[in-house]
Amino acid sequence: MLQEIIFAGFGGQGVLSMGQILAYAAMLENREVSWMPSYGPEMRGGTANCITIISDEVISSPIISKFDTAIVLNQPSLDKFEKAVTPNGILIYDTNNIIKLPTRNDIKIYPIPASQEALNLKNSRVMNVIVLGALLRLRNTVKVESVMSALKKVLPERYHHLLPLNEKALMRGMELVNN
Amino acid sequence: MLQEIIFAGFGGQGVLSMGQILAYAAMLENREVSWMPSYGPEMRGGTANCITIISDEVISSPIISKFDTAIVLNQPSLDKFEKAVTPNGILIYDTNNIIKLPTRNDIKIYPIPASQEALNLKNSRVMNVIVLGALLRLRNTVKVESVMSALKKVLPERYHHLLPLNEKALMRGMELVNN
Amino acid sequence: MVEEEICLEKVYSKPTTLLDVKMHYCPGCGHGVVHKILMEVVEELGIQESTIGVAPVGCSVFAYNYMNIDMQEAAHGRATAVATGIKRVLPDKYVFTYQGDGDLAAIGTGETIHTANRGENILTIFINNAIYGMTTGQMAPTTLLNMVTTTTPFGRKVEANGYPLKITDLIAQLPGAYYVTRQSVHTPNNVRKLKKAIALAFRYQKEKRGYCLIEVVSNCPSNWKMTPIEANKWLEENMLPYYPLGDLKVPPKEEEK
Amino acid sequence: MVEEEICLEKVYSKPTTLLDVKMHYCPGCGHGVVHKILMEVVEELGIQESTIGVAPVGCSVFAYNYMNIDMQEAAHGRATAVATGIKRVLPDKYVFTYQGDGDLAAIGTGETIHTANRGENILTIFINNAIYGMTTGQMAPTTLLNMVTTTTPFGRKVEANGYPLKITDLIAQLPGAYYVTRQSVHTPNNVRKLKKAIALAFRYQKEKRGYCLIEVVSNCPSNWKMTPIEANKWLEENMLPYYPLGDLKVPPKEEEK
Amino acid sequence: MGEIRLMKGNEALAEAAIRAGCQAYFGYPITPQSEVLEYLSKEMVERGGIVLQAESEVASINMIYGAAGAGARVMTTSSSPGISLMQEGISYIASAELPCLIVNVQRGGPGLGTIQPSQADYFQATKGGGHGDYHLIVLAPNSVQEMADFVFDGFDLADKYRNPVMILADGALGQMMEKVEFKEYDASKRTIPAWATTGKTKDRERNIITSLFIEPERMELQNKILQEKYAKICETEVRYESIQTDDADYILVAYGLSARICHKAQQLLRKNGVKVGLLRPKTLYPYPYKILNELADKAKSFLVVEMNAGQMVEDVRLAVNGKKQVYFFGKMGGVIPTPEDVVNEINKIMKIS
Amino acid sequence: MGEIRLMKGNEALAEAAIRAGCQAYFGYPITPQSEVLEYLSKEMVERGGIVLQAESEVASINMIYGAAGAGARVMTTSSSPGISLMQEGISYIASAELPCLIVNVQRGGPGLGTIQPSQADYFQATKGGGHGDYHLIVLAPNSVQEMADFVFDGFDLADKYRNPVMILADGALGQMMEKVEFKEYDASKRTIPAWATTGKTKDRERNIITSLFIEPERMELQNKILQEKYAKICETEVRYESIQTDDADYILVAYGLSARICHKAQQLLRKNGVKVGLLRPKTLYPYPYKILNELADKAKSFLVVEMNAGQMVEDVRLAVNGKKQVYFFGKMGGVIPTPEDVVNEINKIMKIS
Amino acid sequence: MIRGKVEIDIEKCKGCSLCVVSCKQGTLEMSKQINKQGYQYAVMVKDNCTGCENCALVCPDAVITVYRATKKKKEPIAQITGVKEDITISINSK
Amino acid sequence: MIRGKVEIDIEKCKGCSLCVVSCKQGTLEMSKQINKQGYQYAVMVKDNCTGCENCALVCPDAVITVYRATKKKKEPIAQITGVKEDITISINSK
Ligand SMILES: Cc1ncc(C[n+]2csc(CCOP(=O)(O)OP(=O)(O)O)c2C)c(N)n1
Ligand SMILES: Cc1ncc(C[n+]2csc(CCOP(=O)(O)OP(=O)(O)O)c2C)c(N)n1
Ligand code: SF4
Ligand code: SF4
Ligand code: SF4
Ligand code: SF4
Ligand code: SF4
Ligand code: SF4
Ligand SMILES: [Mg+2]
Ligand SMILES: [Mg+2]
Repeated sequence: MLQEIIFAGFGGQGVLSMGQILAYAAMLENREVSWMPSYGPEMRGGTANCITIISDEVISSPIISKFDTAIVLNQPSLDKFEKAVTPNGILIYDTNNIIKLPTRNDIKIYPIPASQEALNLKNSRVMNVIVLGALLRLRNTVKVESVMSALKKVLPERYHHLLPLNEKALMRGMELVNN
Repeated sequence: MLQEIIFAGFGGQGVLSMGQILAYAAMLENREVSWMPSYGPEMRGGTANCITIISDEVISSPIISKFDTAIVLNQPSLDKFEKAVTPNGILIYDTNNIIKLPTRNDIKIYPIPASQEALNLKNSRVMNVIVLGALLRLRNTVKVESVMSALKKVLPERYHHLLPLNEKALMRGMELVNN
Repeated sequence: MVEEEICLEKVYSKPTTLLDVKMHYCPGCGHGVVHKILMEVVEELGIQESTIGVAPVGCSVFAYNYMNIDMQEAAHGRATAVATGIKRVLPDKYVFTYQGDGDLAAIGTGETIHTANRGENILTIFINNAIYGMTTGQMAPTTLLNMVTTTTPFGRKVEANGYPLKITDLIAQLPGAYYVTRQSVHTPNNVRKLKKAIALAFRYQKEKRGYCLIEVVSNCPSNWKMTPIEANKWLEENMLPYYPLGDLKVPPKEEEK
Repeated sequence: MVEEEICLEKVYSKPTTLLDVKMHYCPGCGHGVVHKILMEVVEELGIQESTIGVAPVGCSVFAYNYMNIDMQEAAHGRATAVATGIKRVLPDKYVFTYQGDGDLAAIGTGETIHTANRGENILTIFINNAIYGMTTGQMAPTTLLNMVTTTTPFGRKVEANGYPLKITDLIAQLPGAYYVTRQSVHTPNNVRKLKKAIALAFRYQKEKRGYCLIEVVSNCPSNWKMTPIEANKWLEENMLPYYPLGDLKVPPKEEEK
Repeated sequence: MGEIRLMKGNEALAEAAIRAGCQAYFGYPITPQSEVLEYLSKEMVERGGIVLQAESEVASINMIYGAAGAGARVMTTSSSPGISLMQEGISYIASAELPCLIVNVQRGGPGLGTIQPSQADYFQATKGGGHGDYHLIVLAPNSVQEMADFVFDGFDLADKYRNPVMILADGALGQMMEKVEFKEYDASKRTIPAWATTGKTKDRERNIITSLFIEPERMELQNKILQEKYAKICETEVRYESIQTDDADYILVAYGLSARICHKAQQLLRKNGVKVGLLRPKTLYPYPYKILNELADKAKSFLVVEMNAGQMVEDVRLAVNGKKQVYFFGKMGGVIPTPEDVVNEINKIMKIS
Repeated sequence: MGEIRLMKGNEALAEAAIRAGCQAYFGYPITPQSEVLEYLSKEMVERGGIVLQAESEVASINMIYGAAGAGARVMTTSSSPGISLMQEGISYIASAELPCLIVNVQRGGPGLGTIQPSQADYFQATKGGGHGDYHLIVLAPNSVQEMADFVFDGFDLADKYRNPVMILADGALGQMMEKVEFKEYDASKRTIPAWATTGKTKDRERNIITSLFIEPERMELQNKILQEKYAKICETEVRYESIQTDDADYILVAYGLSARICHKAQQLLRKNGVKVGLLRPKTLYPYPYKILNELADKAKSFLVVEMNAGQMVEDVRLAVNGKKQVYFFGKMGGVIPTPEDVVNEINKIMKIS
Repeated sequence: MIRGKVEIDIEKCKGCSLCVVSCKQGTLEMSKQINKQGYQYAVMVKDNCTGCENCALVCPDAVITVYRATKKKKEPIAQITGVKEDITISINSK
Repeated sequence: MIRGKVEIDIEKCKGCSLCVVSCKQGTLEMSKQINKQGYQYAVMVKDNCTGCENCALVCPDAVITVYRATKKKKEPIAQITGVKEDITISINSK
């Protein structure tokens, strides 16, 4: 099993931690994992991204330019990474503020109203977790329990009261691509 | 023809310029020449030396550790360079303030009272030129005229009135080893 | 026969010396304001053809993407050495450096002091945001006491890191420095004052008066982890008491014409 | 039963902390005097076992051949960085640097300023002889105006080389600097004063007060091309007016016990 | 062994330094390694270590000189331009024989370049970027795990040989997160070296740390001492990983991140029946010349893969010494070659030979 | 050609720089090259040039960057430790492609070392002491005459390729006096390069001097541009002197002062009927690999002589590529080998082979 | 009567709000919309702008252009007086 | 009466003369002789030395040792008073 996933969006949307939690969860499942953030000044002005690779074998390069899965949370990231998805790969995007829709038809595209759903859950910060839920459902990357354990590990103690909310968000994300 | 000469003494005794004038004179005679001063902080505290090499062929290293001729103007230099003279080489030294005399008998040794003679000439600064004269006589290194031309070139215009005195000193040096 | 008519006249717009491209600075960052003002002065003095800028690494390393003048990018801390090289061979051009606090007051301290001491005829614009912006938020020499940065997670402490360095005050002591002033861009009026200061410094450069240094107390919303509005407020309340605005060295009266 | 007897008591001799070897300094060079006085203080305070010296390149780079204490030789200009490294890991030892003007005020300017600004608990002895002695006579940052050196054959000129740099005055401005004074060794009384200053600085170091700097206005007969006596006279007449002797920064009264 | 953690390479390296008993760290921020200073500013300070953000890389390396000379276990880290600034200091440290750990998390050059990963400082690290004849022991990790492991090894080697050790990593290794497990290490067993300047007690002569030997003969002697030490290091400390080289027709040679890419390429090629081996130097100095020379007897040819214009390839050629062809494939300026690139190259080579 | 003069190498170099139209010099004193700065402080200033004693070598090299970027013909000089401090700046200059002349009058290292002559900065000069993939054009004079001649060549090559050029000399060449004759050179023919930052006039886009290429693809492109240039330099600019190599059984390879010593040894050996050739590279980068490789077809073996622990010998081995044995003889730390030493080595080699 | 107005290049606006707080008139506000860069942008919400330039001066992205109303005397472009002879005057106004 | 004297390590003296000019008494002069290093060295030419240390303080080569006359009361090393019984007291003086 090998999954090569890019997460991209504005800084502050939680793209880096999304990738990191996924990597952590996969590690808990004894997989080989690597997580590679974009770094340096190009972060500035808003866009951030990270690559999470999960594999049963040793991972070669943590920096790759084609992905089987792209998760994009804003227009510039959609513009940039739609073309980086390998044929038959999948593209998940948050529908909020997306004007120019993706056009490829050799990949599977999942628009999900994650921002909207996050507002429904009364916490806009769980938007990324909702998207993560969608990913889990679509790719079976890791088990939900692993993600929850990862969250427990990664979140500082003082945020542990948010764990139930995060679980809800994860579930909501899974439902969104169920239909 | 190859002559490898070391000049050594206290700073201020004119050892560097002695070697330089000789090199210049040899250059005027179309020889290959090299002149290499000791340099750096070990100059400090008094001793200075330079190596002049004169040859009909291309000169390899300007820094050598054995010399066919050593010209030493003080005790520390005598102590240091007596042993650096090649067998059958010559050692010329100024007798002033020399307490520990040279001992080797496989080389020719010429003590000359140059400091004393300089006083006689009423200019202690020509001491080095007197020694140079001795060298010329003993080794036929270059012609006296060449040395005089060299002096003319090297000495700044304002010192040219000293040229006759220098010539006298040169002659005196030659006489000193005549007997 | 004389009537009155109302007509909207353009009174302020982006200077033509600033290229019409998006700048990479974070929202609300003082770098953008200073860029603009500097280029306004260059435009108004009509010296675009004879001005050469030097921007070392720091957030403003890309200044050459925005300022429509000849520019050199310099190694970290070496802007004034580079500028010295330029100015010495082109003494009739206007040369300025545009440096951050890390650049000018940490790694570049030696170059800064010696350039000022030589009285090089250049202008330095010194953006003091009390942080390493480019490298995302480490302590700068100008970081205030108790200020939290990524390398002072418990706040800057005197015992470990010493005092915030008022390098501009040191420079003002040097006889080679001719005009030294501290400005800011957090309010419109301060922006106006900065503009005057820059114009003055270029005039002095023309008159070959020596080294001019304009410190701009600025912000770094991203690494201070504040909104731009909060950042400017914090600047006013915390930076300005330690780095008070105003002239530190002005020319003796008789030299002024 | 009580009689009087005259007896010759040894009142002054080379300190045991100074090794009994010939020093390589030129005749009359101030370096020798300062070495001796420094080692006298170390002997008298009984701190030979806990003193570590740092001498960078310069004529005094061979200080470790003379001072009978643990020493590190430092790269040109980096003495205070090296001393910082030592002091941070051995905070209870006495650490001093012994630096020339080229070292401290040219290539080492950044290290000097930042060490002082951090208030490192070390002592710097700064030998200002207005020249690069070791490399045989080039201009130093402290070379006086119009002074002829091998690199200023027409005399130092402001236009080309700027002003003689009073770095000690700059250091005195920094809050991290605790005790800053300018001394000399050209007369016996000045030697006595220097000795007191050094003893004081070591006391402050023990009390962890911060950075102490003692500038010693000194000579370089060889490169000034003077006899030692002429050199000391020239020093008095030319150096001291520009670098006046005395304390530049003393502790606030209440801290003194 | 303890808990498995998910960490950035820079952080794993920093954590390992603390566990290895690093007493003092001096450094200056630069992407992509600032996390080391940042991590230590919190963690090491809390655990009683000394961390100082210096005013420059030049100051850092000279603080290292002082602290190492005073007997402490010390480290500095930087990235390419910063390491260039340290070259004088490194030469001094090597000459004065001070043990310490210097980490270069390389980025793309030359000049200010880019902050993306690179391996273009190989020559600087292995042949001596500073002046004079000296060598660092150079370790090349290829994973976050090795970013941690090599810190322990590095400190020990530094002490063993009184020699500076460099860890030559790259931006990707520094920034990426992977699993890491810290080995048990008893840092308390290290003692202060007898030569350190800790204050001249009555029972010993004064200690002097210097790299100045003004008489050429003494300097020559110092150089001979150094060269003998280097010879011993070359004899004793060569480390490499050899993967399926026994039956290999083609040998890939790569270190660090490139080696991971080559490993992947090797797997792809092996699937297609191409017999490819991988020789991964873990020490770049001393270099595994001997094994490469031996491999040259059996293999058909070599392909060296680097993230630069061709640097280590010279050492491979020196090792192979004309026995077989040595090919090179590289990407420059922060660009990372892909396993597919490498497969293509091998395919090309197969066509030629 | 003019008058023959007796000059120190450092002074001849300085005089040549003035005659070559050097407009600005920035430097810092260090033995054994301070005479350059001292000579220029008088002579060049009197003849209207710009001479500035910088506050450090780091400042010098960055002033060079600025002045070269502004289109001037510029030079700096230093010796080993000072050159180490310039490594960051040199990498920047190479990356930004600024023509300039950098002179290293080497002394014995590593560290503060000694001030006596040495050749131990060969790797630093030729492989890149700074970070990233770059090359200087490296010229190696072996006489005071060449100390002068190579200045003219150096400036011209720098302009031709928009590349920094290094003259790699040593303390002996700098300090010794020999005959020198300055060639006629029309310095006025040089024009200010179009890319220089001299002020953006209306008729052109703004000029930018930079070594920053933040996107790896752009940085890769910059590296490709550089590598293509280097390839061209290697093709076009290799210079060497070949003495009696045609019939030689043994080839001595040496540059600079060592080459003079080898020349003397060659004469001694030839007198004894030993057929010895001498190959003296005048350019160390680009290196004369090709001729050495060709010589390896005929000669029995090679002896490389250097004033270091063995650096250029690697390039000779790369050139010879295993065809023949390559031996090394060196002296370190400021000690100079003698012709007799070299004769002995050849005698030893003759016994083995 | 309009005394001034501003034009904002909303696509280049980074939504920092500094213009809003610098305007003493309260002329500006941040839009609810975001631009292509993802930022809310500044807009004129009142027409009481005095053309004081404050907002433009502090705008880091130099996206504000300011216009100020000037009262110009509307004068004839030329006045011809004292025509004594029979001449032809042609006036070209641009 | 001698008030002080100096001892000079003439082989290490570098002949700088600084001691000579620092001595207010005129006690010192430079010899005509030179030492092995080649320097004329300082010598005491009068016995009016006060032991003021001036010369030694300024000597860069630390070759001067200074002695000063001290008037010591010549006292018996011990005084025994009030001996009442027949005891033996042994005094060891070093
Ligand atoms: C030699 C070197 N060291 C470190 C760096 C990394 N670096 C780049 S910019 C910078 C400091 C930025 O801070 P500042 O100068 O204050 O500018 P700002 O970004 O805050 O405007 C540093 C440390 C570098 N590029 N080169
Ligand atoms: C990096 C470097 N640059 C230059 C030198 C050469 N150098 C040695 S000492 C010195 C300056 C000496 O002057 P100063 O510090 O004033 O000491 P002094 O000899 O006058 O006591 C210089 C430039 C060096 N050793 N290292
Ligand atoms: S990081 Fe700070 S200084 Fe840099 S652009 Fe952003 S706000 Fe401005
Ligand atoms: S050169 Fe000058 S500073 Fe150095 S020892 Fe001689 S007199 Fe003293
Ligand atoms: S110009 Fe003045 S009044 Fe008009 S919007 Fe801007 S700040 Fe407000
Ligand atoms: S100041 Fe400029 S960038 Fe900021 S919100 Fe206003 S218009 Fe936008
Ligand atoms: S101790 Fe005083 S009186 Fe005696 S010789 Fe020295 S200076 Fe003169
Ligand atoms: S001061 Fe010392 S060195 Fe100088 S002359 Fe007197 S005794 Fe000799
Ligand atoms: Mg800053
Ligand atoms: Mg000095």
